[in-house]
Amino acid sequence: MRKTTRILVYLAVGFGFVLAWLPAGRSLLFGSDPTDIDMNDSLQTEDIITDDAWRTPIPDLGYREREGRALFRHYCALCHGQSGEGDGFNAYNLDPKPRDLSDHEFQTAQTDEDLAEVIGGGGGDAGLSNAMPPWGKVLGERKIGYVIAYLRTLADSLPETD
Amino acid sequence: MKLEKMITGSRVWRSIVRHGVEPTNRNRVLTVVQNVFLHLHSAKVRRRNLEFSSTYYLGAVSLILFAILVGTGIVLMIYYHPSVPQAYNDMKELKFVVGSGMFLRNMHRWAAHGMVIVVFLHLLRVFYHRAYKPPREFNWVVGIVLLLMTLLLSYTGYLLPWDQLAFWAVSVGTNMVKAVPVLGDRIRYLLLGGNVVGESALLRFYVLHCVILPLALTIGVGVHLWRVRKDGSVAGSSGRKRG
Amino acid sequence: MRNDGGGLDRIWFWFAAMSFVFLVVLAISPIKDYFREYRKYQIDYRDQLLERAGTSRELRDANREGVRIRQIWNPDYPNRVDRCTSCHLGVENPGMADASPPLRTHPMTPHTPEQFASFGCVTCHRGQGRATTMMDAHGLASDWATPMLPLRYTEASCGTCHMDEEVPEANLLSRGRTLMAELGCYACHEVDGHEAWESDAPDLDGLSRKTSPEWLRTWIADPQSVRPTTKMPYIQLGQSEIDSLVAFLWTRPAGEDDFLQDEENPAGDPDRGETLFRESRCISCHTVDGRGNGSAAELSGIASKVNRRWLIEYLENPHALQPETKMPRYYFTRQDLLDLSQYLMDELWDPEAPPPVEQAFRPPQKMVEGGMRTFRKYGCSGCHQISGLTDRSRIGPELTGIGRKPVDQLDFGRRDDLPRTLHDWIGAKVSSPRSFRDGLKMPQFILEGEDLTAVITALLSNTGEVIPEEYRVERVIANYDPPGRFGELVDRYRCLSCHEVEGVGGDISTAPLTVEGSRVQESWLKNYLLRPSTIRPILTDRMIPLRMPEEDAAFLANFMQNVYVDDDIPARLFSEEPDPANVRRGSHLFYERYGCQACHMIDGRGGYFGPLLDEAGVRLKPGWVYWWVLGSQRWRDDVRCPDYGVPDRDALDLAAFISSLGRTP
Amino acid sequence: MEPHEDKNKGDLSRRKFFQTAGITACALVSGGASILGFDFLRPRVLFELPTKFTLTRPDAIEVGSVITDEPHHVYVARSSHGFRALSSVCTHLGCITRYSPDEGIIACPCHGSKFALDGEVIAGPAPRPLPCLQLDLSPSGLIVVDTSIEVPQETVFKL
Repeated sequence: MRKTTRILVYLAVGFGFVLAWLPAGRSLLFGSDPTDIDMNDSLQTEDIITDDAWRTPIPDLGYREREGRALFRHYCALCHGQSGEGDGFNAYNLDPKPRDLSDHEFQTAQTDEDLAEVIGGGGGDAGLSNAMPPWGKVLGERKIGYVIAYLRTLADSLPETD
Repeated sequence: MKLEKMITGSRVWRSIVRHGVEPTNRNRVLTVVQNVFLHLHSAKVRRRNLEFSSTYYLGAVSLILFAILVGTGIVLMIYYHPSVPQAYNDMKELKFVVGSGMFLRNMHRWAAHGMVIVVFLHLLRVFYHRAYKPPREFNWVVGIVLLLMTLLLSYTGYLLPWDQLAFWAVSVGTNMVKAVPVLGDRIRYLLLGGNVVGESALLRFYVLHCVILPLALTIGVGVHLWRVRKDGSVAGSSGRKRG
Repeated sequence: MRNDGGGLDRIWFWFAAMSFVFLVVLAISPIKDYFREYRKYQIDYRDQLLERAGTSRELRDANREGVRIRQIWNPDYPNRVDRCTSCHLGVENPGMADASPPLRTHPMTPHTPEQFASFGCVTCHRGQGRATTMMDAHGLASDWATPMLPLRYTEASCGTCHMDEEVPEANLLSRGRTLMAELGCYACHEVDGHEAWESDAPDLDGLSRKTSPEWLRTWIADPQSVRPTTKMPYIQLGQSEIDSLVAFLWTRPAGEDDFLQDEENPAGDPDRGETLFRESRCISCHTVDGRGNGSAAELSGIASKVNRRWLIEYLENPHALQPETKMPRYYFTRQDLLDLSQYLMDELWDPEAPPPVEQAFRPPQKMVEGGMRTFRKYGCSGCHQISGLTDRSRIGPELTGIGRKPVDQLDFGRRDDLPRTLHDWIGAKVSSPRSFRDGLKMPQFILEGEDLTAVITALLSNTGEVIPEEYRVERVIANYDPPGRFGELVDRYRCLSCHEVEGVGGDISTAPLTVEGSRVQESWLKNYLLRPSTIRPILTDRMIPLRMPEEDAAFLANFMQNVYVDDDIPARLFSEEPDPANVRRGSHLFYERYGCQACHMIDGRGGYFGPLLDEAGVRLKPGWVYWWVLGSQRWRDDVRCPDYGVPDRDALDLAAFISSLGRTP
Repeated sequence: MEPHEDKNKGDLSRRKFFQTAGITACALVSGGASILGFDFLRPRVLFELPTKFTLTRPDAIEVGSVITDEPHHVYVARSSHGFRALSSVCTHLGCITRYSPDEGIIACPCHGSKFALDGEVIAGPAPRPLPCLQLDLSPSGLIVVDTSIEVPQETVFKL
C-alpha cells in the first residue's frame, strides 16, 4: 500500500514536470489567438487582384549575362543590333557590315579568348575592319567577360541547323 | 537579558545551535566541535548514520550532477567571452569548431536540467517521509536554500548563450523581480547593472553563475552533508523515534 | 552479510555495464567529428588538385592541403567569420572553373576574386558564416534568421553598402531602386535615406477647370486602362469610394465647373497647329501613341481629358498651373496657342473615353467629406498635392530593414500557398498586395518578370545594417542652383528637365552642360539656342526650339561660355590656324587608323550614331576635341565613343582635322 | 561442499570477467578522455593574421630600398641581386625591430641589437640572424610572403 502511494506520487510529479517542460505545452493548453480581421465594406472581394505575377518565370539570365546584356545594349547594339544579328541602326552605312553574332557557326568557331581579343583590341588589330573599335580601355577585362557571357546566350537562342 | 533568553530559547535557535549558551567548559568545547566551519569533521557520529543503507540516492545523484556541472562548466569557460555579441558567437564556435564542444555543452545543459529535477524530487521525498521534523528542521531549511540556489544557477546560466530565448527569458524574469514590494525596482537595477538586459547584465550573470553561486552552493552543500552525518539521513528518519 | 558474494557480483556487473555505457557515450563526440561534412569535400578537393597538377609546384601545393577548417576572418568587419571555404574550396582557384559545386571557381565580379579577404562570403550571399555544416551555413536551420539569398537576388547585397540609386555593375538592383522611386513607394513607406523623395504627380487643385467628372471617374477606377504607361497604380476602390473621391476632387477649390463653356477662344487652324506640334519637338519628351521619349505624359487622348481653355492656359504658361512641372515655357503667340490647341483637340481624342455630361456636376457636401476621408485613407496626398491638405504622412509601414526581416515576423495572412521565405513574401506583397488580407490599402502595381525581380532585389537590399565606415559608399545627392538671371532663365526654359549640370538635372539630353563653355563656341551656342540644328539625326529626343528672344539666347550662351568651363580642357589649342599637313594627317587618322567614320558622318559618308561632324569646326573648340580624343569617358563615363588610347600627337592632328571641318578657309 | 565451491569458482570467474571488462572500459574512457581533452583545447581556427599574405607589385619596390609590413612584422628588401623577406621580430627577446634608412641597418629598440639587411647580427645581444622568409609571386603578379616558412639565410628571390 505504501509502496503504491509512493509510486503514484512520483508518477504524478514526473508527469507534471513533463507537461511543464513541454515546449508546445503553452499552445496545447491555451490555443492561439484569433487574428483580428479588419473588413472593408466598400471593397468587394472579387475586385482584388490575386494574380500570381510573382510566379512568372524569371528570365533565365545569370548575373554576368545580365550585366553583359546591359553593356551590349549600350555599346554594341548600335551596330550589331539588339539580338546581335548585325542589324543595328548604325550598320546601314557601314562597309563591311557588322558581324552577325548570333550565327551559330561563328559562335562555335570563336573561343572566349578570340572574342575577348577582338572586343578589347578592336577590329583593326585583329586584321578586321577598323570600324570595330577597341573597347579594352573602356570596359576592361571583367566587363568584356560579361559581354562575352551574354554573347553566348544570343547564339543559344538560334534553332540549330545542320 | 530577557531578549537574549528569548532568542537562545527559541526553536529556531535551538534547531541551529544544539548546545547550551551558559559559559561552561562543555559548552565552550561544543561551540567549536558542533560548528561546521570550525570543525568540519564530526567529533561523534552515530554508527547508524554511516550505514550504506537502502535509499533513493537522490541526494547523491544531485551531488554527482553538481560535480559534472562544475567540471564541464570550467572547461566551457575556456571558449566563452561574457560580452555582446561575442557570447552568441562563442556558442556557434562550440557547435561548429571546437572539438567535443557541443558534447560538453550538452552535458552541461542536460546535467543542469537533471539537477533541478533531482533536487526537487529529493525535496519531495524528504517531505513525504516527514524528515523535516526535529532534529532535521535546520537541514530542511538549508536544503530549501540549496534548492533556491540550484534554480538561481539554472536561471543565471540561461542568459549566457545570449540568444533570443535567453534574452527574453531574462527580460521577463527580471521584470518579475519588480513585483517584490518596495525593493523590487532596486533589486532589478542591481541584478542587471542597469535598466535593460545588456552588456553589464551579461557580465553580472556570468560572475553569479560561474563564481558566486557555485561557491555559495558548495558551502551550503558542505553544511547540508555535515548535518546529515550528525542527524542521520532521510532513509533512517521515518518510523524511528528520536533518541 | 548474507548474500555477500551475490551482492558484490551485482555491483561488479553494474560497474562493467556502466563503464561500457560511459565508453559508448564518450565515443559519440569523436565519431560525429569524423563524419563532419567538410571532410569529404576537402579530401575530394585534394584529389582533384592532384589530378589537375601539371607542375611539381602545384603537386606540392596540392599535397599541402590537409583536412582543416578554413575561414576568412575580417577584423575590420565586426564579427565577420566565414567558413564557407571549408567546403567551397576552389572559389579562389581559377583552375577549378569546370569543377562541379561546391568546388567550382567563383565567377569574376567587381569584388572577386581580388577582395575575398575583405568581403568574405556572407556579406553578399548571407547565410551563417561560422557554420560548418550545409544546413546551418546556408541558413536553413531554424535558429538562423537570414538564410542565403537565392542567386538571382544576390545583387541586393551590393545595396547594403552602395547607397546610391545607381550601383555600378548591379543593373538589376539599380533598376529596382529606380522603379521604387518612380512608382512612388516612398510616398507611403518611410525608408532611411529617402526622406527627401518628391513626387512628380500633378497637383490636383482646379480639376473642375481642367477635366470632366466622367473622365476622372474612369481614371481613378483604373488608370492603366486609360493610359497603360502611367505610373499611377490601380487603387482597387469600391464604386462608392470612387464617386466620393471624384466629388471631393471636384470641389478643390470650390468654383466654376464650366467644362464645356469656351466662348473667348476662337477656333484655330489645325494644320498650322500640327506643323507647330512637329516643329516644337513635343515628342522629345511626350509620347503620341507610344512614340516619343516617354519622360512626359502620353498625349493621345488628351482631348478627352482636358478642355481647350485649360490647354491654352497651360501651353501659355505651364508653371502657373503646375508649379512643379518639367515642361518649359515656350514663347507661343496667341495665334500659336489657338492653332496648337485646335490641332490637339481635333486629333488627339480617345474614342473610348466617356462622353462628358452636359449638366454641371454638383456633389452633395456629405459625399465630398467622404471623399476627403477616402483621399486620406489611401494616402493620395503622398503623391498629389492639394490645397488644404498639407499632411503628407506616410500611410504604409516603414521599410527600413525589410531586407533582413526574419521570416517568422512576416504576416502571410491567407497566402498559405507561398513558400515561407522573405523573397517570396516580398514578391507577393508587391505584385498582389491585397491578396494577404481584407482591408489592406496598398494599391496594385503592374510589376512582372524582371521588373518584379528588380524591385524585390531593391527591397532585399534595404537591410538597415550598420556597415563599417570604410565599406559604405554613400549616396551622393547633388545640389546645384544656377544663380541670378541665369537661374531664372534656366527655370523658365526648364533646361534641367533634360540637361544635367553638376550632377543635377535630367538625363534626356546626352549633353551635360557642366563644361559647355569649354566645349562649344559662343556664337554657335547662341544660334543653336535660337534655332536648334540637328546634331544627332537619329534621336527622337532632340533639342527643342523654345522660340526664345535673342537677348535670352545671347545671355545664356555668354554665361555658359564664362562659367561652365573646365581648366583641364585647353581653352586655346593652336596659337594660329593649324598646319594643313597636320589636317591631312588628322584626316588620314580619322578614316584609316581609327575608323571614326563608323559612327560619325561627314558629307553624308559614314555611320550616323555619333554627332554629325560637318560643322564641327564651327561648333566645337579645338581644345575640347583634343581633350575628348584623349579619353572621352572623362566627360561622362558612359560615353560610347571608345577610348582608343590615342597618342598625344595623333590627338593634336585629329583636333586639327576636326576643327577644320565646316570652316570657310 | 564441492558444488558450493564450483559455484563459487563460477562466481569468481564471472566476477573477474566483469572486473576486467569494467576496468578496461574505464581505462579506455580515461585514455580517450585525455585525447578528447587535448582535442578540445587545441584551437582549430585562429583569429590571427594569416601567415601567407600579399604585398605590392615587385616593381613598386626600388632597388636598394626596404618596405615594412607592420601588421605582419615583415621587411621586404630589394637589392641588385633580387628580393629578400625578413622577419622584423628580434631574435633576442621578441621586440619589433625598426629599419633605419639613413644607416641602412635594422635596429632593435629594446636591447640595442643591430642587423644587416641580409639579417646577420651586427651588434648587440641577439643570438641569431633575423629569419629569412619564403617569397612567391601570385598569379596576378603580386609579391606573396609566407611567414610560416623559413628559408636559408643566403636565399635571394629573383623575378
